[in-house]
Amino acid sequence: MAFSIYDLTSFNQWVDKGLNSVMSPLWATITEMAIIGVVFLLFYAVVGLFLVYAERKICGFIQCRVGPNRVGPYGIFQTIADFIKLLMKELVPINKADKFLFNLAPFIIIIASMMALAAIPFAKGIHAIDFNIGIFYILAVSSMGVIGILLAGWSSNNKYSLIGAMRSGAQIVSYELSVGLSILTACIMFGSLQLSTIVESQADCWLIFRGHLPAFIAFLIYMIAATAETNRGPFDLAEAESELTAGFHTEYSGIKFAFFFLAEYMNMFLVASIAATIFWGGWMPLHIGHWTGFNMVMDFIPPAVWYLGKTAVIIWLMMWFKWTFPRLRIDQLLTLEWKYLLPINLLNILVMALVVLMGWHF
Amino acid sequence: MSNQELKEKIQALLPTAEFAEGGKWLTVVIPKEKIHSLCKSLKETPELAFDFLLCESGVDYPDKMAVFYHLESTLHRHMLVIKAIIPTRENPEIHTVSDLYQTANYHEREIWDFFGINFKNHPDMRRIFLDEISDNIGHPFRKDYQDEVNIIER
Amino acid sequence: MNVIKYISGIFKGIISLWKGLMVTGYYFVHPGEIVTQQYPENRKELKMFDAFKGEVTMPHNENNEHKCTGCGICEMNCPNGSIEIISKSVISEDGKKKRAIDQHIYHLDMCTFCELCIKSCPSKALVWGQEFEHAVYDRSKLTKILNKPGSTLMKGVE
Amino acid sequence: MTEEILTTPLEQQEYTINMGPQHPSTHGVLRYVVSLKGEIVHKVEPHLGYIHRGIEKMCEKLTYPQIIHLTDRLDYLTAHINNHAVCLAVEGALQVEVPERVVYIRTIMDELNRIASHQLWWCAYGMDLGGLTCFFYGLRDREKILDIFEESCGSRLLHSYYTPGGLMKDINPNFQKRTKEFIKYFRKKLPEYDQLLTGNVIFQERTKGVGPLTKEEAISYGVTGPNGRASGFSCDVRKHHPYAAYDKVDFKEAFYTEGDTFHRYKARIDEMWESMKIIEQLVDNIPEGDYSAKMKAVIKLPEGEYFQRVEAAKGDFGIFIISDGNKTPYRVKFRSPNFCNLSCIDLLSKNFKIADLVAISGSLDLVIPDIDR
Repeated sequence: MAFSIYDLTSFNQWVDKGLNSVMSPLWATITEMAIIGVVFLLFYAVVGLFLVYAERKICGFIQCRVGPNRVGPYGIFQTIADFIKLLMKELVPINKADKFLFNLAPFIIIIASMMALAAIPFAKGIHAIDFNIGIFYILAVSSMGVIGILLAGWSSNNKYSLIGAMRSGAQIVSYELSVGLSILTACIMFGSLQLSTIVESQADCWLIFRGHLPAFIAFLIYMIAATAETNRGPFDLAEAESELTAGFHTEYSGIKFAFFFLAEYMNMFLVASIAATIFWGGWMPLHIGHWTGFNMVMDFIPPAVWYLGKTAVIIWLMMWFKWTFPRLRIDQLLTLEWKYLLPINLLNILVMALVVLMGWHF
Repeated sequence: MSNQELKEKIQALLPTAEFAEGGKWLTVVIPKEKIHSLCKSLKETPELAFDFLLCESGVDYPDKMAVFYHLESTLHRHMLVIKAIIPTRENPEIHTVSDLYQTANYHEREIWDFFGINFKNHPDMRRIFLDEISDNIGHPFRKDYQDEVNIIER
Repeated sequence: MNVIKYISGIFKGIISLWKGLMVTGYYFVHPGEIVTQQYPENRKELKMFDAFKGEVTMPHNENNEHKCTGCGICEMNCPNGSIEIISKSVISEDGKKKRAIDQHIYHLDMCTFCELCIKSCPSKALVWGQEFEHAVYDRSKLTKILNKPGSTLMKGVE
Repeated sequence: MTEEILTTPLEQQEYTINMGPQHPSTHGVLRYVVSLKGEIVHKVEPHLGYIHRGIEKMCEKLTYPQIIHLTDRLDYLTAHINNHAVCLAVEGALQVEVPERVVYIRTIMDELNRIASHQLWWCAYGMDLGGLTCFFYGLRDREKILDIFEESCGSRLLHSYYTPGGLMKDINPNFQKRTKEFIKYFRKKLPEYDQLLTGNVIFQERTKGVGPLTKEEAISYGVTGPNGRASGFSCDVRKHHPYAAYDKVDFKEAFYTEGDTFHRYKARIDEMWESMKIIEQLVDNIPEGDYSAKMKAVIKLPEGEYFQRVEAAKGDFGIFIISDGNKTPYRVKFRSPNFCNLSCIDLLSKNFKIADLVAISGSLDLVIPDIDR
């Protein structure tokens, strides 16, 4: 296939061989893990900073203003300046807080989002670990974040934080269902939970085109549920600025707050990249039927660009939602999940199974 | 209803009432004991139907205190001013109208806060603005109120 | 019936959300609609309206003369004591003793820009200045003396 | 206290939170002490007085023209209308005939100010409900009105533009042109408000049926302005006790009977349309003439009591002056609409959720300096 020019598998194997030839296999594995860890940390920081900047610019344009434009050209260093500010800020100690849990909470949140990153295929060959149950792993790990939120709310010894955390608990636990079911709809089509297989099987046609109506509905539901799961947009009840001042992270300051902040954007990135991987074909270029010339041109765009581009579009969608809609109330949030998304989702799975069974897809 | 007609109606309700005219609305001057019964009958008489208490304000005169009630009828659109005289400035007391007009609840708390007029039978007679400060700061809108620090005479 | 209501509810909801998205989407793709001003950069072009109430000033002409007679009407009219007038007596040309202004002290930090001093001035000695960048590090800098040192009363103003 | 917590069963305990004095949705320094049961509001108790400045007491030491700049600072969003009340009270007491030009300009300015106030309310309300973009759209359009004010009055918020007898200075020659431009602009932008917020299904779900107020309750609690009219309480002072040029213009009272949060919202949106209609009828017909009647240098009101009502953006604003014949009033009382509107907050938000409390208190359009005076 044409995109083999961008295949990095051989490069990975070459690195692996090189390391194994100079040291024992155990040390080689440890070195590899360390390299991957450093790369992911860097990636995490860069993506987090970029997304904060992007969000501020996008909401600026939506709101008839220009957004940050003072630090550096077009304000691109604004988030770095903010980050330095957050690093230097005082960590306000809370007297009656449960110190251990209070300090633990931001790490749980940030670790949960980082672990999920491991299973994302960025391009052919750029894949930290290719589980055969990749989707299952991502779902399991990313839902760990709610523990961090609950801990943060509980240990702050603040009434607003507690309400925010409880809201968040109810919200994430119930929206987990919709996320799972909508991904399940897609998995019926693929017959696999392995992310690399899922991407490969979309080589000719992305799922959202291949599975047409049921896939589109599943994508919509996934977007709604995933936005809710990241505590963003119209579903930011856990923070609910105008009701609970800042919800579960009211008492956090400085770098601990930065952790929550970074984790929020990272979760958004994760959710968007899962959507891109499952519904929009991950790093697969856009191919249309037998238009060989067109397909060839598309193949020359590197897979990493495809992947990041798709993720960026989905993130932009989520930001667009956030800056347009008012916030839901907690009972409406649960009504939306249990009375609308869940029944539609179950019906959608049936339709999808029928489509696959009868071969009505492309 | 014109002021003259109102005057006759109210005279029938309360023969001891005095009237002060000259403003655009009729002013009834009554002693403090009559206020609740007058307001009740004003509200309940169908052709008067004063159901809207627009404003309630306390006044500190040199030798007495007074509470002004500005009433409007949302049905007939006529207005009436009641001036209830409290003859003493020491521990003044008057009956509340907050059971007839809910809005009087806050207004009367404000008057208690600033003038020290106590409203009998009020459900919640506390200071409304100055409750956070202290109880012994007195009643600052009285004319004899002294505060060397915050009031600057010019 | 309920099913129809349920489904139409979903579609109506989606349409109403789409309408909102179109409004924000329109502004996102039309950067020409941006209304914010880039303040310190546009300081040169930034011109306040003629009537703008920046601060009270006392215009002086080229001979360092003003119109203030020191009558004290502005001080009397000021609701919060932001004007203080210190007068002195001078001997005029024809040998008479006359009251004149020594210092017209204006406390900008207390001023509420109610315009009563300017409106009540009988000799029109005070006007609004257009200055609006009043931020200083020391509050005492906001106390200004409006008549310039050595200035005298303009001829013909009583 | 601890013992009480330990002995009371958990279901009977109330979870008390302080909303304010520093809280994003109380729009200033208002403090609610909210008793919750889970997310359900059980009791709301407003604590006032954080910015009480004693304006009524200060007025007793000031002359009538000096009072005006203090009324700016009551409901700072409708400075013109508050000034109007004082001017009308003084003019009525002295029986001064103000020039027709002044009457027209005052009416137009009042209506512009009403629109500006409702715009700010709209954007703050959108933000209360979590739609942050509304805030910028509302402020963007409000800037245009503030520019009109600045050109004529010299300031954007606290104008002190009216004096007893007339105006501080004449309007700018551009005033009519700019006002007409603004009306044309805003007629295009107001439907956008509807698309963004009014029609939005989330917004409607959040507001419809929330915090209902019946007509009887509205009258009893003295809830006036758009809040009262949404409940079916016809309380427009401009209609029932016309002042300025309101008897010359044709406009409708924004009127609903449901009385819930959504209709309080709708009433304000309708009022913006009606205000634009009023301005359109007047702006071309401003007569020529003086911008102020001749007044004495020292204004002394004859002995007596004077009450003047005007329709402010938030409701029925009244000023009650008791004069003893001096140049300063003996007693001044401001009947501030927000003070009365606030008093029903406990009634409205009982048994609703904490998010609804934010929606309800936002829909009452409270301005705290007007409550605290």
